[in-house]
Amino acid sequence: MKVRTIKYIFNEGVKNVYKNRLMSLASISTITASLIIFGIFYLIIANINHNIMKLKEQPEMQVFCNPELDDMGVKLVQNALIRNSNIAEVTMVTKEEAFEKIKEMLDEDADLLEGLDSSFLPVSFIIKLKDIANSGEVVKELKKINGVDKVTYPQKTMEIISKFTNWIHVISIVLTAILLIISVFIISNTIKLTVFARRKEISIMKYIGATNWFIRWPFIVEGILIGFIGAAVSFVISGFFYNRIENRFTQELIQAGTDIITLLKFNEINLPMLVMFMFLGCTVGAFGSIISIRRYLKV
Amino acid sequence: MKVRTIKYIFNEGVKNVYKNRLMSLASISTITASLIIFGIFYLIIANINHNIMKLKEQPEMQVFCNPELDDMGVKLVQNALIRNSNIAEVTMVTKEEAFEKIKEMLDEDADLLEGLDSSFLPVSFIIKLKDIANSGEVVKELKKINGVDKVTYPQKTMEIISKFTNWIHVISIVLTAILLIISVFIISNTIKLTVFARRKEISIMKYIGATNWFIRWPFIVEGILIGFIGAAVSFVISGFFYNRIENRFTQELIQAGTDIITLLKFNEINLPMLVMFMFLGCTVGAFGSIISIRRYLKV
Amino acid sequence: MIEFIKVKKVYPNDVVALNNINVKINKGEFVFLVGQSGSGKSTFLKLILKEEDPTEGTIFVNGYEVSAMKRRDIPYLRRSIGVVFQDFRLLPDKTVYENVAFAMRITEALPKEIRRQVPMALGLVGLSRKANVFPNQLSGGEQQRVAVARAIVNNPSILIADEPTGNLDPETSWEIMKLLVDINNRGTTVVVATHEKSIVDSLKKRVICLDRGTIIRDQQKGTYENEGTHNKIYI
Amino acid sequence: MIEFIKVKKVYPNDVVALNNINVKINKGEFVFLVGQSGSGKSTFLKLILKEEDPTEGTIFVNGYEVSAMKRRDIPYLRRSIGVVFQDFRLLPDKTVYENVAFAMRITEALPKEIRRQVPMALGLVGLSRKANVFPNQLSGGEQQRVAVARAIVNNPSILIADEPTGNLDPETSWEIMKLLVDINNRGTTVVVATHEKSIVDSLKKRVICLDRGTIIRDQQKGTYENEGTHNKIYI
Ligand SMILES: Nc1ncnc2c1ncn2[C@@H]1O[C@H](COP(=O)(O)OP(=O)(O)OP(=O)(O)O)[C@@H](O)[C@H]1O
Ligand SMILES: Nc1ncnc2c1ncn2[C@@H]1O[C@H](COP(=O)(O)OP(=O)(O)OP(=O)(O)O)[C@@H](O)[C@H]1O
Ligand SMILES: [Mg+2]
Ligand SMILES: [Mg+2]
Repeated sequence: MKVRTIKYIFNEGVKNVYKNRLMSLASISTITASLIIFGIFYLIIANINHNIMKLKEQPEMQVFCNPELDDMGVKLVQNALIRNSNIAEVTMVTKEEAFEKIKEMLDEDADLLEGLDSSFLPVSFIIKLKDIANSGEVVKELKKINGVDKVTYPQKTMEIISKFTNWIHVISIVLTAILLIISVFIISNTIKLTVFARRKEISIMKYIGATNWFIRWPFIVEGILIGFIGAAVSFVISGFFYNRIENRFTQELIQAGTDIITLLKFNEINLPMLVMFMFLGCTVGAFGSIISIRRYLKV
Repeated sequence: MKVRTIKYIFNEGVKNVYKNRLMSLASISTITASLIIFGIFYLIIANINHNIMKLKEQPEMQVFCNPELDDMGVKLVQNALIRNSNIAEVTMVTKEEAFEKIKEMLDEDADLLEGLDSSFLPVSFIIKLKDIANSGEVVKELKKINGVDKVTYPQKTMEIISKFTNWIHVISIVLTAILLIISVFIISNTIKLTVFARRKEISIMKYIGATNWFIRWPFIVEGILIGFIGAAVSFVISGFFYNRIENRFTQELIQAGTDIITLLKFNEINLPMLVMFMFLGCTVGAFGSIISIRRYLKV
Repeated sequence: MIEFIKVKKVYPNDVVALNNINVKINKGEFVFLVGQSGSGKSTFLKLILKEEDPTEGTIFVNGYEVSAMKRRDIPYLRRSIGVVFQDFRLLPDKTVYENVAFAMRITEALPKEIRRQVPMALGLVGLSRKANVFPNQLSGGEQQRVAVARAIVNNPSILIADEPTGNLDPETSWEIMKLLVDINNRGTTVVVATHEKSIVDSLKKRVICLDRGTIIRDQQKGTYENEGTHNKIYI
Repeated sequence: MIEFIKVKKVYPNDVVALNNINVKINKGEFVFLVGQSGSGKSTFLKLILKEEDPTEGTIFVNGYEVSAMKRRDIPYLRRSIGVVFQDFRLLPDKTVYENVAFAMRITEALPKEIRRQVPMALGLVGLSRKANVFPNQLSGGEQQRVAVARAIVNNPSILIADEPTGNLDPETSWEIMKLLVDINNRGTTVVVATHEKSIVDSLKKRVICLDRGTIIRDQQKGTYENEGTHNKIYI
């Protein structure tokens, strides 16, 4: 193919978007709409996953040292914990702190403890795991450490959270896949209809002696351009609204004084989103054109 | 309009779906696809709301009676609680149960309690609210009851959950609205393209002397039929897959031995969904046709 | 009755298709509209149908003031006029029978009437055997004849034919023209834009000749070309 | 060179459009294809272009065995043939200039060539002034002439014209026919399906007459209708 033909084809594709602007507008806006849906899903799922990751770090294990263990021994246990690769965070609870806690628990009946001091209580460590999925294992390991008396942990809760996050993972992957397929489907359907509306022109070109590729290329350029515009528009719209929502929501959360839930910033996730949008818009635009044209080229 | 014309118009509309089957298929499947997306959202949101409702019932208040209150007094307090319209559930904690609890809390140090019996502890009631939003109020009311010593409740948690559920509510309404708008948009875009592909026929009819309504009606019938089929197909597909997923998920949850999360059965939510699908499919089909045709009737 | 008073038609791209057209075609007349390619014949006919609106001037058709009528009334104007369009304008999704029947359906004609009239009209143009095929399965001339059948099926009070024999052999052309004359004899006003010199010359009907948008000749019992005399008759 | 050997064409709905056609058209010949409406002229031309495939028989065009050629080669066959389609087949989104230029663009012609050839072709059919308008802004005859311009612009080795003057006045028709004769004189094989009796009669070229799908006459220096002699010449 000669350079002048490539130029011509490129020009044609771009011009056609304008010439058939009614259809182009319909396609672009359909692509935009389906990518926005996809984007909404994607953003929700990204945030859910983000918060799930945090949730996974929440439940704590408590490692109790032998009450008779001396400071040296405690230090050794602490070091062992810190070195453990499954553990994200280690916080020490001294004998005194433990005593205060019990006092608090007894509330008005704290006078029961009168005359006692903290020495009968053990030093303990509150531990956050990196991934609660292997909590069972970790417990076994920790119990083997010299000077460790017992390990308490909310087994049930951990199992549930673990299961739960797995499920959310699976669901989010499945949903993303479904949404992807449906978006591709809607976009290619739209392209199919726009090609259909021009089936006669395609056959005329064929009757005059144009090769299939000579006819196809401008449509492909057009498809990519339409897909590109649709992707860009939906990216901008999604980003704009996500930012506003994220701001508002974060503010509310700060007011409520909680950090259980936090939202991702748009710029933490916009790259993969942009890539996906562009991929969906342009690829489906291009291949949708190629496939839709096929049947009308057989003349 | 004469009966024979109505018959003719109806026939035309139905026949056209078949005659333009390539386009009809594209429209139907686009409608199906967008309604499925809408359905996915709707089902997810319905389930989240359902679980949120359950979550709202979770946090408990504890109402402590005066330790010296006699059985009669306790009974009166209990009655007052049960009669309170904001309260969903009342569970009594006897002195003995409270004593056991404290023992458990002290764990290995329970020997501290030796020589004591439960009489120094108060009878208390664990209370679940119908709506945690008005927990503040309820606390005030409860404190006024004769014989009530104090009321404890996780104020912070309740406020957060309340805020949180409100947010989820707002988000789900906004999302549903957005999805609705986008679905309507995609569907009407598709209808627009199919009408566009037949613009020449519309103008021919007009040149021969057909009135606008004579031309419009078959398109409207066609639009409704296509919308109806799309709605029906998407309803069946959504229902089928939802049932499967719901079964599987429920099983998992049972295995995990938790009832924190439960899924709605499809038949608990299928009616509003069907209504919405049909409304979206048929109405948008019909009005999409009317609006898209307009510009081609001006000849 | 068709009347053009000081009609001018300028297309959006500044092409003056008709200029200062004053002409009156009485009920029951048979008129040939002749002139070179691009002289404005089709535009003249489009104005009658309100397919285009005049830039200036007034047009009366069947008592309607076409240039000022309500959009709502256009379909009723068009129904009273049978038209053979230069580009046929058949509905591609309908069979030949249904294409012709469609002109009656829009008037909410009785099914009995339709079943009587449509086969008759197809018979008149010699297409009875093609009733159930689609336009794209017809030859050029056959499509043109379907257009003729559709134009006459409603017994319109005015019949407009734009080049109705352009795709027909002389013999079939003659038959179609005779058909138009027959219809005219039964009282229908007929206006035919045509290039068929031999037919125009032998039928000796009124001839209006357009040249670059103006009427250069309007002759009773006229011929295709101006006769030797060079006596151009202007109205 | 075009050759039909025992060609039969039956359309899917069992219409026999052509039957037992044996004919050879040599390089440089000028052939009129005549016959009643629906006699199979367009079908004959469509077979040459491989727009339709024959049901039986073999067709050779420019050395290709059309009936057995690869799909891939069809565009190259079609480029070597200039065609005026009965229904024009202009691209509605392109201007007159671009419609004509398109036939050259597909051959990846030099821009210089295009800028030279296209205006020339448009000049030959008398449409230089309409170069920048769109087909729907043209009169019927103007559209037809654009189709002619597009057919000749590539200097094809074969020129096929299906009713190229159906929408033209006699004068313009003559000019177009003369143009085709000119092109033929420069070596191009020309096949014209037409109903223009007067033109066929005066040009005295080879005439092939079809009747209901069979060749009933193939005459050198023939006329539109069989002459008084009734000596039908079959090949
Ligand atoms: N829609 C349009 N927009 C712009 N110009 C137009 C349009 N339709 C026709 N014209 C121009 O107006 C002039 C008259 O066109 P018209 O179709 O009336 O000619 P005509 O006499 O019917 O010719 P023919 O015999 O070739 O059909 C021509 O020059 C044509 O190019
Ligand atoms: N695609 C098709 N499907 C079925 N029948 C067809 C098709 N095309 C043409 N025919 C039929 O085949 C016959 C020959 O058609 P063709 O177009 O070759 O005639 P023609 O000689 O060109 O006529 P005209 O002068 O009217 O253009 C006609 O009876 C026509 O109805
Ligand atoms: Mg015209
Ligand atoms: Mg033909």
